[in-house]
Amino acid sequence: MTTLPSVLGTGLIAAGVGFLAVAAIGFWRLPDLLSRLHVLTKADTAGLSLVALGAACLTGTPASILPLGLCVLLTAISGATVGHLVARSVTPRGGRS
Amino acid sequence: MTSDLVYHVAGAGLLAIALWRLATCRDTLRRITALNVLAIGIAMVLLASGHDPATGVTNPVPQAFVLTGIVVLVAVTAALLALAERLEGSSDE
Amino acid sequence: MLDFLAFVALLATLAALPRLVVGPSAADRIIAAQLAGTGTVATLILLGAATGTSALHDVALVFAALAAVSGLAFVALRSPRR
Amino acid sequence: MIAFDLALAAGILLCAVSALTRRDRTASVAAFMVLGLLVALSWVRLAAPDVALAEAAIGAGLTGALFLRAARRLGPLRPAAGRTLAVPAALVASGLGGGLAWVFASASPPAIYAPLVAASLPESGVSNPVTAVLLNFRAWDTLLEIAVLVVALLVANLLGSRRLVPVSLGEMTLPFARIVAPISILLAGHLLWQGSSAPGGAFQAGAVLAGGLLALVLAGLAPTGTLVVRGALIAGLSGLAVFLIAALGSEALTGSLLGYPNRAEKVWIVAIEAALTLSIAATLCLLFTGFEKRKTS
Repeated sequence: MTTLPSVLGTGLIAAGVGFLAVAAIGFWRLPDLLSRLHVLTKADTAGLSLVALGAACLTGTPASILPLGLCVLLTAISGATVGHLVARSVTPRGGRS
Repeated sequence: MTSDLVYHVAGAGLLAIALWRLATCRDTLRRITALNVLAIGIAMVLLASGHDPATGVTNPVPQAFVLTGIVVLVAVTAALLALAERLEGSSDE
Repeated sequence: MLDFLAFVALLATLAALPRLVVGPSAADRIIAAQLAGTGTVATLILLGAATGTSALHDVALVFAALAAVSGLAFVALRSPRR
Repeated sequence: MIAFDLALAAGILLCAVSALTRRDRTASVAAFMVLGLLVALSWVRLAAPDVALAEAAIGAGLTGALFLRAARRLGPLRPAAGRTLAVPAALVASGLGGGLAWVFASASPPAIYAPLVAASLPESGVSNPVTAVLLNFRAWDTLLEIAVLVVALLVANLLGSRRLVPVSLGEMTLPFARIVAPISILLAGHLLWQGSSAPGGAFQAGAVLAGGLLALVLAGLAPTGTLVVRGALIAGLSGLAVFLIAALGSEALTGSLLGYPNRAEKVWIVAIEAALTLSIAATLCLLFTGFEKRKTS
């Protein structure tokens, strides 16, 4: 049971969940919207990537690695796009130019 | 058994909250939201009662009902929202 | 162990709720919903790993693919020319 | 896992309460969106992955966008007058809820359907019991459900809901659209194809496809001209037409309505599901974007 991939996978998942928890705390503590956007685009993406990597280590079949990789890719892109658009929509100039 | 009970109670709670807000709210959008919450509560009670904790399998018939319900609900919600927007527009003019 | 980690991930998801309720601006609330979406994807992956059901990967994938739609809707409907 | 269930149930109830009591429209809509996420998790815990897929596709994409549009168009919440009914309504509602919880918790449900479905699964042509129920054993219900979708589409059309005029959101959305839209189309195809043997099927695939299209429309990258709207309307109506033709065809071939010919059940089911996927996607998209181009003041 305590083979290398399972230990590695659990460790990666624990690190990822830690990132998610830190992101949640940061989202609550950070003072304004633009700094809170960092949580969505960076800490959360890092946490999800680590979780997915760990889950891929645990299962280790190609059929599960593909959806996990796609999950990470899609959430990273969505987070970045939405973060950018929201930031642009709240800046005074409306982000034009 | 206990895990099912949690969802039974949660579904009944959703139902109660939604019914209460449906009865007391005058705002259209709030009422449509309450209708959606009501549907979620009913679906939760249905699925929790169809879940067999011994085998860990859920009865496919309520699953099919709930699935149908979700799709019908989103269509009805969209039609109701269109109606609400139209009413709002006509009362303002 | 994985059960516990899934529980922590769920708690991290729920931690977006207070910001959603009090968050001063509308954008804060939408970002909180986005954050909860990412947390849900992580929770689904962990539940799938804990119970060994690969069907959950599809659910997580659907969430990940459509995560941006509501955020996009918020920005697109807010922009001055609608 | 009982702690997980308790936390999830508490979160669901909290979300429902804040969705129904917050005075800020965006807060209410955002809480409802998170409610959809958490409810999908609870469907997973209740071993209903088919339902979770549909809830994920519709809750994550469509409902939030629909409510945001309505909140935008309806304006802020007006202060309501009169609270006289609040106490009796609360009493009646909590009585009903409590009674329901007690009845369902104390009654043991009769296990009639699950063994029946399991016993006749080989005859249905598919191995996913939910798809078998939806498109073979109770295909009538599904036919009527598609009719409800068509009625909703016609109601929205008659009301002349304003068409959404897309604005370009800038270059940052291009990589997003280039990656997300193709992946959601592939995902829809995957869900449609695996629906006969694993969780998935026409509704989930249609909702995912609609979400992907909606992302394109919102980013201002999809055409929304009059011709496109008409084409989508025809696509939305075609699902019911294909289903009806299949019903009549199976009546002519086997003598029973929607009783598919022996050993060709899977072909019939997958063909109907493919038509339904396109029609559901078109219907849901149209319900969001609206039909009529009217000057917005």
